[in-house]
Amino acid sequence: MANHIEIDRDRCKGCGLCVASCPRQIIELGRDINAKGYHFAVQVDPSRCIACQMCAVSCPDVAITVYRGRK
Amino acid sequence: MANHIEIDRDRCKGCGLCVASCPRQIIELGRDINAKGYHFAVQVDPSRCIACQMCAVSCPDVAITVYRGRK
Amino acid sequence: MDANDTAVFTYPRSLSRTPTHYCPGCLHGVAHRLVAEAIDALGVREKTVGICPVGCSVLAYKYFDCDMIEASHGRAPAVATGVKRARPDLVCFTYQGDGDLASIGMAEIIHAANRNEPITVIFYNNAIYGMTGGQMAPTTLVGMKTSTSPTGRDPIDRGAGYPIRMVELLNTLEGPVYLARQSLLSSADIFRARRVVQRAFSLQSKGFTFVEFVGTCPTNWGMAPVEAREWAQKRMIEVFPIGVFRDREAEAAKASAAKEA
Amino acid sequence: MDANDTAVFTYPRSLSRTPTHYCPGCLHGVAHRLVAEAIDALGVREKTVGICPVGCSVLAYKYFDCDMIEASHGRAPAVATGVKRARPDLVCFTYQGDGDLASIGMAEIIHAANRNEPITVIFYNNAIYGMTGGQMAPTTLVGMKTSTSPTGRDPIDRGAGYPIRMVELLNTLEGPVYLARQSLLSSADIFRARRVVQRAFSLQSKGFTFVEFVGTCPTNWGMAPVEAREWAQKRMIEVFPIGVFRDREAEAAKASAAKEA
Amino acid sequence: MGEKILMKGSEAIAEAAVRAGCKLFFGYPITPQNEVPEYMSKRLFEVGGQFVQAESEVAASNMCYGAAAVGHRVMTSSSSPGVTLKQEGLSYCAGSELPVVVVNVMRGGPGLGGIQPAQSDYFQATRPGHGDFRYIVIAPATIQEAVDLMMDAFDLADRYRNPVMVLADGLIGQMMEPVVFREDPPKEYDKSWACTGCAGREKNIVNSLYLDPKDLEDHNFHLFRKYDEVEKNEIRVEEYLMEDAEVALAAYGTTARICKTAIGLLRAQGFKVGLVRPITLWPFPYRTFRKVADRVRFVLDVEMSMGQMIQDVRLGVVERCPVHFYGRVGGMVPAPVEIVQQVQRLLAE
Amino acid sequence: MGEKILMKGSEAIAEAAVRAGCKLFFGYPITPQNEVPEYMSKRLFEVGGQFVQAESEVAASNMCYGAAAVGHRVMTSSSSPGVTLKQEGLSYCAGSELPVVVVNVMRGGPGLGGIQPAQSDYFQATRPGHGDFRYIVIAPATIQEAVDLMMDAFDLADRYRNPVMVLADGLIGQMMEPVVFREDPPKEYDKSWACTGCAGREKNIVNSLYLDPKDLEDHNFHLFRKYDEVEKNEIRVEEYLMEDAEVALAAYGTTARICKTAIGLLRAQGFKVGLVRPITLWPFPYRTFRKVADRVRFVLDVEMSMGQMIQDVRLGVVERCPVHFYGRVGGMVPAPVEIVQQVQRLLAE
Amino acid sequence: MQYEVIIAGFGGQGVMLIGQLLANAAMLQGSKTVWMPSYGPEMRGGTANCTVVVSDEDIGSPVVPRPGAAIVMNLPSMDKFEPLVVPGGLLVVNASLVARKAERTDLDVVYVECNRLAEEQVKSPRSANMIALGAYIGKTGAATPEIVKYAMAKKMVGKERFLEANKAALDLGIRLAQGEAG
Amino acid sequence: MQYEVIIAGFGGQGVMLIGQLLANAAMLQGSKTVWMPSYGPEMRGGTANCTVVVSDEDIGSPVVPRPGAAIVMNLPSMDKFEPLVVPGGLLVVNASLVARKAERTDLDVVYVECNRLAEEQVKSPRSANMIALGAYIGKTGAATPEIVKYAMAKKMVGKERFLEANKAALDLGIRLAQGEAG
Ligand SMILES: Cc1ncc(C[n+]2csc(CCOP(=O)(O)OP(=O)(O)O)c2C)c(N)n1
Ligand SMILES: Cc1ncc(C[n+]2csc(CCOP(=O)(O)OP(=O)(O)O)c2C)c(N)n1
Ligand code: SF4
Ligand code: SF4
Ligand code: SF4
Ligand code: SF4
Ligand code: SF4
Ligand code: SF4
Ligand SMILES: [Mg+2]
Ligand SMILES: [Mg+2]
Repeated sequence: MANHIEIDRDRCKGCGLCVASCPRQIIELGRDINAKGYHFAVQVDPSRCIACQMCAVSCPDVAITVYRGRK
Repeated sequence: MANHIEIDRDRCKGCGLCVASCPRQIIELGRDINAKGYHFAVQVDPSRCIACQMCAVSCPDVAITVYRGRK
Repeated sequence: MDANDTAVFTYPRSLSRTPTHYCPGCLHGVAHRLVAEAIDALGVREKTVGICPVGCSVLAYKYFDCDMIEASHGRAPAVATGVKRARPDLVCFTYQGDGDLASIGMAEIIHAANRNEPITVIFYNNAIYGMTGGQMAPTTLVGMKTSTSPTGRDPIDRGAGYPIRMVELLNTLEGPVYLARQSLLSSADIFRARRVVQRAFSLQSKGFTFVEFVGTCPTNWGMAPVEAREWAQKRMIEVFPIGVFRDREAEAAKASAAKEA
Repeated sequence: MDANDTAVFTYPRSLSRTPTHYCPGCLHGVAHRLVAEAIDALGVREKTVGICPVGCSVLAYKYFDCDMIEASHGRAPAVATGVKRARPDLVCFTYQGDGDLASIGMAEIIHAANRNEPITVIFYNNAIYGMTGGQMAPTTLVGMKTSTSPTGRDPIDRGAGYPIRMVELLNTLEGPVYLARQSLLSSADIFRARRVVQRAFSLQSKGFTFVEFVGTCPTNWGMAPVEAREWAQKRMIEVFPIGVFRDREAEAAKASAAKEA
Repeated sequence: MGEKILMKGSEAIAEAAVRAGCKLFFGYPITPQNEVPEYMSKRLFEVGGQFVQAESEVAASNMCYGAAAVGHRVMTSSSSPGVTLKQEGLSYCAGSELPVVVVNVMRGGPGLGGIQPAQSDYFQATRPGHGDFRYIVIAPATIQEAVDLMMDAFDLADRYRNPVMVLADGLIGQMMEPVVFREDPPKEYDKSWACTGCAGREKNIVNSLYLDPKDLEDHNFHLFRKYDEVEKNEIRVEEYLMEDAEVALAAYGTTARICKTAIGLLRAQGFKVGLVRPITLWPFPYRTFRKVADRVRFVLDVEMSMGQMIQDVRLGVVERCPVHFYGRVGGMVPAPVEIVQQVQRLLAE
Repeated sequence: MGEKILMKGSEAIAEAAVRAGCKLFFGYPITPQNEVPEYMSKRLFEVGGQFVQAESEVAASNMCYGAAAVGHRVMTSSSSPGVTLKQEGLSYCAGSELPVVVVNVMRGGPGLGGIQPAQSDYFQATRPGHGDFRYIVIAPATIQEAVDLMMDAFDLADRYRNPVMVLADGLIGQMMEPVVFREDPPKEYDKSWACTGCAGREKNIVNSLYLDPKDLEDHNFHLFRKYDEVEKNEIRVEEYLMEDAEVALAAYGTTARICKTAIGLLRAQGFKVGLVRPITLWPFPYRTFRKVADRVRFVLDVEMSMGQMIQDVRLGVVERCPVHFYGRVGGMVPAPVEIVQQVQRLLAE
Repeated sequence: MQYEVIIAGFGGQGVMLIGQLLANAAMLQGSKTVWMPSYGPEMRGGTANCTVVVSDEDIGSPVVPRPGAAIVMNLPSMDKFEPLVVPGGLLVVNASLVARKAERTDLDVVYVECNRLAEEQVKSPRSANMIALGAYIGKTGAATPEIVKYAMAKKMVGKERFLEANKAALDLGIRLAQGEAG
Repeated sequence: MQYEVIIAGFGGQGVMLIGQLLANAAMLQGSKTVWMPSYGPEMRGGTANCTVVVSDEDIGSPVVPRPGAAIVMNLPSMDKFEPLVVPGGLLVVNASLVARKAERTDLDVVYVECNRLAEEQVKSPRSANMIALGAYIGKTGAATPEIVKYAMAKKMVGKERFLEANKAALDLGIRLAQGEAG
């Protein structure tokens, strides 16, 4: 499949650093809140993801896994 | 009178630093010992003294006073 | 998802799965991950002993998945000295905040560096005492308001001192093998920081290695995490410049290459 | 003697007449005298408070003829901070040995310097713990034998560290106003040192001033006083170079002169 | 008398110091007393004083040493592990006879322990450090008392030229109560011994070193003559509902308040229980306990510790009656009902 | 049994540690125990160990914490003011349950005090620091005993995972006596808790922090159950000529030896005097004193302090007989004849 | 007479503040009072609570394991403090954030949708806490509305525009508690 | 039987050493023994002294305020310790450096010109202390000459050329004390 990320919603604290770090601007803080009460991040348009890991490295809570799709 | 130094024999600890410092080499450690048991320093040839204070500044026990004679 | 997709960024083995108590957006988490990645990269998790400080990272013993020792405030380098003198075969790192390392622990860090203890020191500089609620740190910028510098850190009228640059200070010592400062303030910086931490760990057997991270404390700075990162980029980096200040091995390699040439 | 002869070198007013307990040829005595001369030169004896350390100069409170405080080991700069914060109008100096200032007191000296406390620190570096009988100091030279480095200070195989250069270390801080190192190892050096000490005291109102003296410890070095002086000249000065490392006032004066020109 | 205001314990303590004429504060952050340095960092510059966030507790106590040596009122505050680090500096203050006020807002230990209220520094407060010396130790139970005792602390320190430790706990530090500050101006004390520059007099020396053992022994004797004076003049203790009491609780600080509530509950049930509350922990009111011991069935000592003050209680009671112990530790605060049950159990035995 | 050799106390203590398998020493110079680090700086490298002259006592105690945390036998030594500075680090050792041996060669205080022998650290040895904890405290009276107790100290530390303090004084540190070292190899203890790398097991954590007060309370309870064990198993006390004694002297360490000489003189005059010498100061032999108190006319407690152990003596005796005190301080060592006169005077009263 | 109340909620909900207001009011009306925060680990986030005791007599224990009343501003606080209130005691529940009903039947329970009402009726979302405080004093009379308002005014010097909203919120809470509004 | 001796002199005179030799010898001959130095302020110079106790039984106090004997190698030591020796005790005086005679009449006093004899007779100026030690054991029998020599040999491994001189000095001291030489 294609490049994409997975965000562990329960680890996410909704800090928004991944949002600010994504060069494709395809991460947003969602409307829903997780068990800890945070608006967790979601990847809104995986198709544009380039698997650059910018989001993942900037996440203090190591909530993001990045996958590179097979061409 | 002439340049000369005075050594407070009871302050002197016979360390020899003044001896080593005098450019005219006119200070020696004497044979006698003072109250504390040290061979105190003596100026052996005041007439050659140039009142340069080399001895006095190097004395850790501030045992030396230096006089400049009137010409 | 496709089972054939390769995970190119995954959770490090040496980081435990326990969620941290850090505030949202606090870069302690990033620093932790980088350390864990370095341990993984070198494959030394099972012979690593980490030492955590007193500060927000006091609970780091929960977060690293290797043997951990909780040190008293500021004394982690002394504790690490004890560890490595007893067991030189172990890999040992300390993780310390700026209050811990640069205020109360100043003597310990300088002397461990001077003895060239073979340890890796990870120094998280957020210019404030996070854990105790935002008091002034030795690295607090001039003019920065904290709960004990309510009018802004004032070195002139209140004698509150200037931000202390630890890497530069340690760089006057003969001991250390590796001294670097890196920022955690953007993804690009973090990629660089990753290499720096790994370099530090890989040189540990040669002696004292030290990495300062310029981080943030969104909570006590009273800023949102993204804002904190930007503020730090604008204000902290000019006071705490980034770079590898010393790499004795690289210098030696260069020197011997030059000789051969 | 002739009553008309002028005494060109006399006993300083600020030094008490009590003979010291120092060993013959120990340069603590010279350092004391220089401090007393500086106090005399500035005419501040009656508003000076001196702080002595724990070390051979622990009894310095007997030797200076001004108000004196005996500090705990290494903490004289903190004590001086207390003094000057309470009474900024007083002149305050600390007198410290290398074990006191550079080992146990490392944090205190660095932070006092960084806060730019308006004090004058006189640092007597004899590369050894004199008072306790000749143990290794932070300033002990590599290879130098002491009672706790019986095979010579060995930074490589025994991790005993390298001589720490305090002036250079403090010179990385923004705070200090004046930083200098001078030798007491010859009369010419002492004449120079006299000027340096006076300069330090005269700049005290501007902030932190620091003078390191390269001295001796004939007793624990196992040398005659003259020999000790020569040895130090040969061996210590290359490790502890002489000079005025910082003089903020002179720099400022130069800068404004340059501007005017 | 001033206005009544609602204040947090830590801030009230700080303000009381300022009103007692203390213009110098040297401290290092530690929970649960951060409000003291924070308050001082604002307040002292307003009154022309100085606040220094020291590099460590060790430095802070030595800064106090310096400021006290020049004759100024000075204080520091900390919490348990930080106080341990101050012990060497404070021992110098005692040895050099310098007045310093130290606030210890205790938390649980040992080691890093926790940050919740505790009373497990009783030993290090009443039997401190190396060498023979004492702090005067006072233990407030309310914010108003903390304020009053702070102001007294400076007087005691100056009068006896000795460190005074105000032993509080996290609860006293963190809670708010209405307080009124005394308006009397700070008393003046002779400080001709201070190092203020030797203009017009012989030089002064502040020192704790006595190389000749005979001199040091004499100095120790001198200190203990002074301590005898303190013991004679300064013991403070509250006896609460002790007139008819058949059981005495022994407790200080916050724990004493909890005991009072427990006593209310017990008396409502018809049990005649009272409280002996040492206000000065050193000097300790041994005599009060001795006197009480003859009248009660037993003493129940209640502490937020594994049992520290109880040693002094026992030394006072000397088995004139049984002394029992009830302690919660590590930040656990005993509930009144626990004490009630404890008393009931002991009475039933 | 090895050869008998004449050794200085400090050096014998150091050598005993080496023979007990201690390969790590972290210390900072201070009179009168400099021979300990000096000896170790030579000796430890011979046996493949490590000696570090720490930058301070604070650092030294934390280096011990680190070495103990990885499961190695480790020691430090100092004298009174230096021990005060070690208290925070040692409190962490106790909180984290780390075995460390600490030698305190006491000198007079407070503050810088002097460098002559004293026993005025009894309080800070038996009631140390912040939080509720104890050191096991042992007090040798001869060099041979110092050697034996040093070797035991490492076993006690390992067995109970707790710091052990060897409380000596300048005399024990400086004098020479013949000693024989035991030849039995160091015992092995389970150290599976140590931080040695987590190969093949879950990670280990060495820690004294418990943020939840209930956890910290449980930890304290755990520590005190351990201390109860120590009190049950490890009390050591010498009763010297107590069978027929009408007067008991109470003293430890050097002072106890001086008392023995005094007892010889007194017995020569027909006075039936004996000695109770606590060897462990914590746990303290309260029971022995209680038992003795019923048989003697009085107890005379003799210390090189203003009276510290006497509190424990009183807690043991609980007024079953009078407890008197004779103390010299600041480095003054009582002469046997002073004690003789004291006893005679008290008997005449 | 002695009133004890535990006030609990998320960090930002202003529970500490209304506790202090209550204590201040109590002081101003001549009662004895204690405000006691729970202070958590030295780090941020999570829940916060404080205890306020108001009494005619000197107050002994500032710690009240079983208070006469609780104001719970969120679900975790409800879970934690509902069981602790003394039988017959009062429970003020912020129904905006606490979805469930009280399990105990021996309590006087007042449900107030503090957040919704603050937003909709008071037009001041941050005044939710004041509505809860109003409900508490309306029910108990631990302090009079006038004195609480006076205490508010003293505390909020410089923030007068919030003051009016807060007063309105307080009144609303009182009315709700007294069954006059909904 | 218990022997106590205080040995005192200048720093460099080797008084500590002969004390240790005596204690070593005592140990080797099976006696109990204690050697105790006086350690001065943490600094150099001045006088030094040590106490040695040799006994058949366990030794109590290592501090002996009034010893059975004293060896005084210089005048300050003579001044200090002459008054302290018990009546009937022994005083060994280094007459080379102590110009005066003992004031007490209740002591057994032996004057030995240790420095002169060491230089002139033993041809080893540094052996003056051994002459004094010889005089002491010659008088008291606290240790036998053979054992002291054996202790010397053990202590001076590597310095054999001094050993012979020291032995000779010891013997000389013994003979002098026993009145056989002078
Ligand atoms: C001896 C001692 N002093 C003070 C404290 C209180 N304390 C805990 S953390 C801390 C400072 C933390 O600041 P920093 O090291 O910068 O770490 P951060 O929380 O910012 O990561 C202090 C002063 C303590 N626990 N022990
Ligand atoms: C807390 C403490 N630690 C150790 C000592 C012992 N001590 C006394 S002086 C000294 C070192 C002195 O060396 P230095 O400062 O170099 O002074 P010097 O004697 O060489 O002039 C030490 C370690 C002490 N008195 N207090
Ligand atoms: S991997 Fe890169 S592109 Fe994909 S979501 Fe993360 S930051 Fe954006
Ligand atoms: S950076 Fe991590 S914690 Fe922050 S919002 Fe993104 S996924 Fe969540
Ligand atoms: S003044 Fe100069 S010339 Fe005269 S004695 Fe001194 S050093 Fe020599
Ligand atoms: S320098 Fe001074 S002490 Fe030394 S020999 Fe000369 S006069 Fe004497
Ligand atoms: S207080 Fe600051 S440093 Fe601590 S966890 Fe929160 S953001 Fe991070
Ligand atoms: S020991 Fe050394 S430093 Fe001390 S007085 Fe003697 S020579 Fe000077
Ligand atoms: Mg920080
Ligand atoms: Mg030195």
